[in-house]
Amino acid sequence: MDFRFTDEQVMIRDTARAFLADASDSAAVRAAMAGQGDAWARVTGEMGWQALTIPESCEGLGLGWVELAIVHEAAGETLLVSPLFATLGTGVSLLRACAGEQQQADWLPGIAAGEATLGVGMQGPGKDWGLRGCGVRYRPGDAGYELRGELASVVDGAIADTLLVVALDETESPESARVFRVAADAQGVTRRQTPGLDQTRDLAHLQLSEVQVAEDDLLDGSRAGWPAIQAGLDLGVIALAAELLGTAQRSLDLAVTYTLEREQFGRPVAGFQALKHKAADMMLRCECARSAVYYAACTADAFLEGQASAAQLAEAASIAKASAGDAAFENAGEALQMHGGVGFTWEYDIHLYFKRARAGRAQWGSSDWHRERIAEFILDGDEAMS
Amino acid sequence: MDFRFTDEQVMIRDTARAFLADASDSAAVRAAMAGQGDAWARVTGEMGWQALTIPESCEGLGLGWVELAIVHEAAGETLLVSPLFATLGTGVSLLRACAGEQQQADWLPGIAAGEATLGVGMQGPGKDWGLRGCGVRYRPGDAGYELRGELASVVDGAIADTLLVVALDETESPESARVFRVAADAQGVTRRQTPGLDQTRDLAHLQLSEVQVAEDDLLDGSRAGWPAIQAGLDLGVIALAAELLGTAQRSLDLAVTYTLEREQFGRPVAGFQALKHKAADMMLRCECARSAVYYAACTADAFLEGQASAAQLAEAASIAKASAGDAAFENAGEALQMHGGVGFTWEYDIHLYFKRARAGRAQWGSSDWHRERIAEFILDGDEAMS
Amino acid sequence: MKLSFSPENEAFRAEIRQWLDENLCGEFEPLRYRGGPGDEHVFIDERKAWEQRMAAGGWVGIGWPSQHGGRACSIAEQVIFHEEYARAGGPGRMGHIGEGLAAPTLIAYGSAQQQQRYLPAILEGREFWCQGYSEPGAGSDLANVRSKAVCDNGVWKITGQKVWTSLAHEADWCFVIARTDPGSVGNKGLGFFLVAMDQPGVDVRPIVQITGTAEFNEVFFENAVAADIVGEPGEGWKIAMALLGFERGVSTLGQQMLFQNELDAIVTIARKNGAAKNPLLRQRLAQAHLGLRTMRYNAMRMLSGGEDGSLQREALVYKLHWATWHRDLGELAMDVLGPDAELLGENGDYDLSRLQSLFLFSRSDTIYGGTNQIQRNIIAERGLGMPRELRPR
Amino acid sequence: MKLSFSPENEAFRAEIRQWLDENLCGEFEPLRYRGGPGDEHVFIDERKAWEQRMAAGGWVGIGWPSQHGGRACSIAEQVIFHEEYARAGGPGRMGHIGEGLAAPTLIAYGSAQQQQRYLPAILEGREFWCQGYSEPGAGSDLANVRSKAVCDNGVWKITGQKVWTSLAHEADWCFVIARTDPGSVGNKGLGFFLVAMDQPGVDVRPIVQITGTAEFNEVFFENAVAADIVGEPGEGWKIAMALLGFERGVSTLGQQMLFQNELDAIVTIARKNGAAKNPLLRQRLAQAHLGLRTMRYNAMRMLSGGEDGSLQREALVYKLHWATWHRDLGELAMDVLGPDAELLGENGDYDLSRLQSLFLFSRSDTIYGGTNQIQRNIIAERGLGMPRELRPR
Repeated sequence: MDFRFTDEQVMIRDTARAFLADASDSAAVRAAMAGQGDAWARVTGEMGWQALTIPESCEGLGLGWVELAIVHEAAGETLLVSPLFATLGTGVSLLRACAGEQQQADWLPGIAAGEATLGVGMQGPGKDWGLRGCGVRYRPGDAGYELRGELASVVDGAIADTLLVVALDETESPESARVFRVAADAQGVTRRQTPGLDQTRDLAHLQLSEVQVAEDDLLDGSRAGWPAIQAGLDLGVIALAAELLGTAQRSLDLAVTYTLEREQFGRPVAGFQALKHKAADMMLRCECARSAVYYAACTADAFLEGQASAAQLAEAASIAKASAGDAAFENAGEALQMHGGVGFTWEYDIHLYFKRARAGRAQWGSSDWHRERIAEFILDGDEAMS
Repeated sequence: MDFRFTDEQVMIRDTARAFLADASDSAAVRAAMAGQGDAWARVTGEMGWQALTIPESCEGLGLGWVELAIVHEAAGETLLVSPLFATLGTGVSLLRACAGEQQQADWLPGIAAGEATLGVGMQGPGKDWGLRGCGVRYRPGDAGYELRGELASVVDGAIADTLLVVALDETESPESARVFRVAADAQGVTRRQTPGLDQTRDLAHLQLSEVQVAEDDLLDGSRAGWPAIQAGLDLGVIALAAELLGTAQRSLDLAVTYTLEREQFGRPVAGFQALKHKAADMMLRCECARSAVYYAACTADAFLEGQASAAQLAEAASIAKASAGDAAFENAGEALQMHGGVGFTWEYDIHLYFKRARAGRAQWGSSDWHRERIAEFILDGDEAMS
Repeated sequence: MKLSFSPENEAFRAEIRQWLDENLCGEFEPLRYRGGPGDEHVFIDERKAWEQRMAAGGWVGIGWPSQHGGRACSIAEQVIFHEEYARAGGPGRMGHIGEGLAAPTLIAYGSAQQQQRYLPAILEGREFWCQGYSEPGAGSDLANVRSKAVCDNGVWKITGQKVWTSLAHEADWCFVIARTDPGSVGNKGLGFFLVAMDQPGVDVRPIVQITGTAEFNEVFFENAVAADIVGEPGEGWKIAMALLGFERGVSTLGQQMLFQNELDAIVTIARKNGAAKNPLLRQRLAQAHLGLRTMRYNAMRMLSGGEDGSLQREALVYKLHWATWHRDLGELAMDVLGPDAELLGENGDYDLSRLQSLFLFSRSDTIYGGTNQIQRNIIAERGLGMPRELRPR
Repeated sequence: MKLSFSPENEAFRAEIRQWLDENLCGEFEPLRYRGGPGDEHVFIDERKAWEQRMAAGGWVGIGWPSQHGGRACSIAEQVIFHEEYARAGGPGRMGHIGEGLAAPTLIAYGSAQQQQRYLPAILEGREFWCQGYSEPGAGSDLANVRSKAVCDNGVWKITGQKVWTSLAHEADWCFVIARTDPGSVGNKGLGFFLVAMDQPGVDVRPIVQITGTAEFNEVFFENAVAADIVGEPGEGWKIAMALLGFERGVSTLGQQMLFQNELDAIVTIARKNGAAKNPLLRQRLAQAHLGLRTMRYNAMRMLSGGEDGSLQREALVYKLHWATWHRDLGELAMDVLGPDAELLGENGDYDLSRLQSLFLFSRSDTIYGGTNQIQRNIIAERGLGMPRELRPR
């Protein structure tokens, strides 16, 4: 047991931070919100993060979820606007968990080379996270399967080259759940970018009308139904939790920096106990979220090595997501308050953190949703989880 | 519209406080916890509060719910140990709402004279507040009706002379609900005082085995079933809310006094912003609870004069109980914290407030219970309440 | 202590209700429920026209004394007016700073000449006001005002910067606190000035907010001519403090009815989208209802006056209560909206729905007009007698 | 970064588990799950006997270096030991102040002679210790210590009063912070003394707590003879601070397992009485589980050491986290108990159930050992570089 970064992990973190301090500074984020700039080209070109968790056998870097969490945390710190989370955090994760060996060998090298971006869709419009909110149905089709339905709030769904779609058959049973690989320009796919409160992340509405999918594009590992798919999604939940950790931490940092500079009644407002205590609570939330995120990342690695169960992964992912989501939203809200009047101006960045935090907390299962899943584990089973 | 005390009400409050400062000081409360002393004899003898809301036609003082709230608030401030709440707050309230005119004329003068104490029972063991938790069933009996069942946490149930029992028939329908007047020494009634975490209030477990009740002891106004009974109980809920308001306010007062006296790092700890802000939040809770309690008291008066509906009474009572219950528990908890080390010693009184507050918040419907009732009004009806 | 309204009160209620029925329609129909906090930048001209319609109906200055052209309505009547106005969805009042703040100040402290000059234009909905209090870096700490007023041949000229001035670009007049005694510090040596906005020395720059819209402004004064000073030089603090008192008047009840409209909108959505079946949201919706009710009861106590006319505890906590409540309501609105909370409209830039705007804009409630932290200091110090904050050595 | 335990670790786990199976039974069976915080006053003699059984098994001082008779277990092994001990319901350790605080201090700062005198008796479960830190009026502010130590012909004598000393009436020794330099203030001029409890100059008076029981005490020293001073006069602060560090060691994992036992008991009741179906309580139970897990993860980070061995942020927040979590757990326990929460047992005075006792006693967690307010100050100042509190002029 050794719950600290290796030297290599420290280096990855420091490199990521140095890179993003330039590639995703305030001006870059605001330009990206207006549709300008292309951080993704720099991410793929200079950093190669898209290949991070792709096995070396598939021309990736062969690193694990701790490293994945490190770069997502750094992305969350700077509100990086790019398909990193969609492609690496969610897409590659789902492929790692559910694509067959041959499928991985066929598909992953292109992603590792930075040639394709991914998007994962499951939720129907107005629906909650989870299988019950699944918005797409499949049935046998000419080429293999036919998909129809609607997907809402697909992260980077309007710019992804390839979509990974979770769908049910008409029985709507968990056993019937499958994941299909769909080209974004396939016949019957209509995509529309939907503007969001958080302008640092692209969301899309997708309409699928009689979309034909070849048998080969059904992810082999998803033939067993929901449990394997859920694990693949949980691997992505951890990436989002890591981002939210970064957002929570930077919100605290911005608040502390601002209150140390700003004076009132003849002294820095950081000296007022009320603000110190707010900051202390923010730090507590950060440290808990940090531990939860990296514990979940270690569990993800153990899961992929067959050393942890899907239930352990689910529990760790839910704890990480609820902890980091609440930390991000509460910290950003407090940081906004600690900024006083300037906090709710467009000019200062803290409102961008606040909006990203709220969106992130709600995406891929709200904190309440994840707590309810934890409650099922500890209260509803025959035995409590270990 | 005039939402402030009349001169007479101010006088009643000041008199009540002066009386209780002597009759229910810390030593008196601690003696009463050990079963010594008799504040009730002084309350009835010197103050006559048992007659407060009994109509003048029944030899009472003919005052209203604002005055009732005033004395209960004062009782809550000093943790008065006596059957005031059971007899006046709950018992007389239920009789005022549900006893027929002749029944009131027969029964109330004796109570006004201080000759009898009352106890109201509805909840079965381990059951929630509300009709669904009703622990007693009635059926036709030799003399009129026969009652059987169990009642838990009956306030002052072991010392009351007369019990008012809410019961259902075998259909368990709201329409079947009735209130029966049962002598405490009636055949088939077994009473046992049950020790509680809060030692300032007596609770009892009651067993009713084939208790025979005469037709005349069925409260006439309860023949219509639940709505009238609920209104009678809501009149009592307001009394408990008033008590909790007093407990909330005194908890704040004790905390402020203590922190002004206690010095640390060379100055009164009351000067630390963290404690000032806690105290400010406590005051906010107090003032909201105060307004809610007296608004509910005015609504009770309007209800008894036919100027307000039972639904308006229920809404006002629930708002008062949830506000005051939360204010009392949260304020007492914060006050305990603000006392530092001495706060959790037996010697200081603040733990007595903390325990009374927790018990009171849970009795006669927890804050969550009352909020759920409010939710039913605003969310489930065809129209929101006005 | 009693809550009921008299038959005369109820007749008054019928009157305003009928008037609103007959007037808040036609050209004014689109104004319903618009122009509130976070939405003050919309329908400016239409809302000015609406103020004139209100004035023509005799509904401006209803609480003013009759010698100043008001209706001298009782507290109960004013309560009723604000209830009915908000219930009908009456638009955010362009004139409220003039009617509710400038005018009471002039009535209390202005000369007869000043009263004659300014009050009729307010009463007739012809002139609009804004408020020049906060300064950059000073927050809500009026004692830190650095704007200067210099008397030049009997004419006061103002130089300085104000911030968080709502509707400054739509106002004709601004009342400004500025330092008349250059050597003074703290709350001494301030004056209370009336400054015309349409002059070269006044420059208004909108502040873009978290919502992407701008209803607050920075206002720069450079040798701007003050048309008048209210009271004497040095009395500015006293007058400003009285004015803060007016802010806690009956108009709070109007604000509450806006809040009620917002809560009703949330309840309607909850009933429609199933959120009303979620036990967690049910508790929060009930708590919101409860909080708004206690806010109303507190306001009724406030308006009825304390038993001895001195410190009113319910008034002291009022700002902290509503600001916190409203911020929480914004979060609740988003959670009730559920998965749709994040999605904007697609009509132009950053097209927020009413409830999204509530969520974002309500973050300012706990900041402007004295942050929650400042409010808690005031409550603890004035309400509970706890020691003042230490100053640095 | 990895979480798994090695096969050697797992063998160690099997060993302690088997030993507990074979020993925590028979005469010791009634001790299971007893003697924890709020329950420390029970089964005193039996728990002392249990310490000797533990010692005989070689389970005392497992983390001590082998030259002092310890097993020099790795962090991972110590983690495993505490997990298994608590999982088996091992009773609250009478010896933990000696083993976990006095001994590490002596190993770090004591003379060879002192080590030989005190360590074996701790290791063998023969002598028990208590801690003389807090003083009345000084709270957790060690710099405010007023107890005095006077050197009289080479013998240090202590006069003063300590408070919140747990198990003082059952302890053989007390380590005491006292002022060696009478003119000193603050953290200078303190000494760290070892004082035998069984002497005329020591008077122990129990403090009755909110639970009606007494496990804390006031201890009065009047010219009490100190058998030893650790380090030099004036080094008391340094030694005391190091000792506070030991408190955040592996024993926290044992504490967490006690917490887990409490949470399990609450879950069991919730499943039995239907509370587990209440969506509000489900959220709170899940949050409690989540909080305990993150506490565990934080402790694992703490034990693994920071990347650079300096400030460990997770260690800084640890006390605030567990204290607040535990207090919330107490409230949750009562709400899960529902209508039965209020009812006591009927065996004698104030017969609290385990969960009722948890509810009441956990109120002290946010106070002793540095209140939550003090903890937040420390976090803000040391962790975030925010300014220290102002002192009065």
